[in-house]
Amino acid sequence: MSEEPDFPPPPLAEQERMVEAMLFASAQPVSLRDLADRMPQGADPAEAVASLRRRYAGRGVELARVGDSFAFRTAADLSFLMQTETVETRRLSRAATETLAIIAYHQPVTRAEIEEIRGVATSRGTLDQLIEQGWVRIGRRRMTPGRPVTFVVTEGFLDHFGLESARDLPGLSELRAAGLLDSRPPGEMSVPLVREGDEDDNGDDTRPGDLFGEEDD
Amino acid sequence: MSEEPDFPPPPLAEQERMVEAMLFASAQPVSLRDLADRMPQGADPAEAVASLRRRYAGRGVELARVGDSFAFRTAADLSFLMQTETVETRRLSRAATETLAIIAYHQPVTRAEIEEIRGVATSRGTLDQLIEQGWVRIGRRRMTPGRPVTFVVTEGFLDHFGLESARDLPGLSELRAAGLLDSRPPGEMSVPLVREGDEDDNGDDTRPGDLFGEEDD
Amino acid sequence: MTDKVTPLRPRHRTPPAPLPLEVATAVEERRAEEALIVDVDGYEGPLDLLLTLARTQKVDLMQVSILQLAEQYLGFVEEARQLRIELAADYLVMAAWLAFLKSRLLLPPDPEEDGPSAEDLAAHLAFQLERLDAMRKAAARLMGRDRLGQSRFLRGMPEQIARRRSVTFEVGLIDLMRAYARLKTRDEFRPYAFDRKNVFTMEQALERVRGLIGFAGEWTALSEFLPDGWGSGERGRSATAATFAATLELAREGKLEIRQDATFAPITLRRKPGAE
Repeated sequence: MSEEPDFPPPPLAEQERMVEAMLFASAQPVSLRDLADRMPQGADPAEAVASLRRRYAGRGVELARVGDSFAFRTAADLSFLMQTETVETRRLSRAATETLAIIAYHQPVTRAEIEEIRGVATSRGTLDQLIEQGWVRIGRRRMTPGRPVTFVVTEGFLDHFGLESARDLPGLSELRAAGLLDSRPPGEMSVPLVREGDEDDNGDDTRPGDLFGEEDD
Repeated sequence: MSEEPDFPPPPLAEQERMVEAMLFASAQPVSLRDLADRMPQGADPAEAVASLRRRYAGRGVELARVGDSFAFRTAADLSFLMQTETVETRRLSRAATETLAIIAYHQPVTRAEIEEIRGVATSRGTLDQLIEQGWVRIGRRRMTPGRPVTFVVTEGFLDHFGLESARDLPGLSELRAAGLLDSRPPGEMSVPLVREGDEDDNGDDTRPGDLFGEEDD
Repeated sequence: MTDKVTPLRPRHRTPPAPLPLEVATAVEERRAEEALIVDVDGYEGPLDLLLTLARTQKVDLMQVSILQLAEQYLGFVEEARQLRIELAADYLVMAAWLAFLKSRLLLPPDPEEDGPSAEDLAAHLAFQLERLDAMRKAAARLMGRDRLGQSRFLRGMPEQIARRRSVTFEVGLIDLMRAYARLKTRDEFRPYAFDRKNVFTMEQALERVRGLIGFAGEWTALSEFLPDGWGSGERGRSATAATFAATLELAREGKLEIRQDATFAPITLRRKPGAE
């Protein structure tokens, strides 16, 4: 003998809203049983799901059955909008991050100037990578001997970093004041920056991995 | 001279399906421009979005406007069903929530203005935390002496707090009417503010361009 | 302190936890210095304390008596002093400012005085308190909204939307600014490296000048005493400094005399007449 629920179950339209929200937010397909567990007593997820499926029939998104569970899926005929090419996300190497920062702060800047600030030679690959990424482009040539090429940041750079202009980047004392600049860079505490007798050492920048921008940790 | 499209754009109902599929597929808000980029020539995503919003009004999933972008989000009244999806967010300190509110209501706002309103120096990590959280970004520099950096809130902020735009901040018009958002000239009128150890924070050498070479000669 | 107002009492803050032994001494020293400044427990600075005091007046913030508020604040600070609580500097600066404001509010206005009147200053303080209070309330309202991830949820199974690029790099503005800051401050942390090759020491200079001074019966320019190859650039600076220091030492010993006719004129020296 089952006990009568204290409250009547919500109307079907409301149950449908509940199922819709749960299926939308879930990271996996959800079974009728899981739906029932989360819904108020007396609710009928099977009927709510059936009604929701009819509602989404022919829409841009469809309610698909996956084994015993249900999930929203893009309508098959619209898959061209998704182009499921795999997008790989990688951390930008330290060498590239530093080079990009220097270009942003000092643009237009020549390669020699970048190297002077970083204290190490910049490998071709680092600049190429930034150009390929669409964050850096070649600017005007500098009117100095050798007429070296300069580098500047692009609209795409501003877009990615949420800046309105590169001139809005905070300066050193502002970084320090805002607490964005640790008094000691993290992770460098244990690394002796200069060992005896090699004044030209530039901390751990000189590790080969950095030069080629491959230090992805 | 714009070229005539080879094909007429798909009917509005079909455009609505496309927009529905794309917005459903993305966890992040999608701008009208990004929608248009992926739709056939001549399509009008704005109209399709408007029609879609009406369709989803009152459903378990709603189409929210976030700045210039749109995203599907579950209806807030159904949150009781979502225990499994709840994201444990890092608790913000009182200083951080206050700073966030000041930036949202007074934006674009400089650090000095934030400090004037709070009556204390902004501690390390407060702005940094808000930027890392994706709620605050750097805006244009203020065209006043020292050209200080300003802070503004982001689309991520609007999305998180369920706001269509910064104009929809609760109580904004009342606060403005009460004169509480006026920027009164600080300075001689203000109560004193003690800053910790940044007397050397002088605006002039904070311009990015000035940093170059400054330490090398 | 007025009777109708509930007095707020200053309290000691719990002392900071002891530091582990392995923490660098520099950090320990700095912490120890900071620990001497005891903050007032629970208040985010003087303006916050003032706001709390103002609330005890149980009137709308617009009607708060700034004179009474100044008295409350000064009473609080006085009590802290009696309890031997050392207040942070900004609390004391505020106390001084409020004492000044109080005296100006009580005295008849000085027609000679420029700048904002005492009433203007009081009104501005009231405005600041009201504005801080409004921002507090706005923050609370903001945090109470239907927040993403708490009341509203995004798609649990987002479908990857392809970009043209197949690799996207994960790097934020913070990373960029930190990288730049790291580069620009690297030199601040570099231990001082002593350059022996280009340094002429004072010992070397002393030896050299001692040897040569016997021949300097007439006034001779300091530069004549520099060793060959040390006349210019970094080495020139080092040799000049060392040689000058050496001549000072020898002058002190009574071996030579130094003369400079005018500011920036060449420094000349000669053997002290009578010295061997």
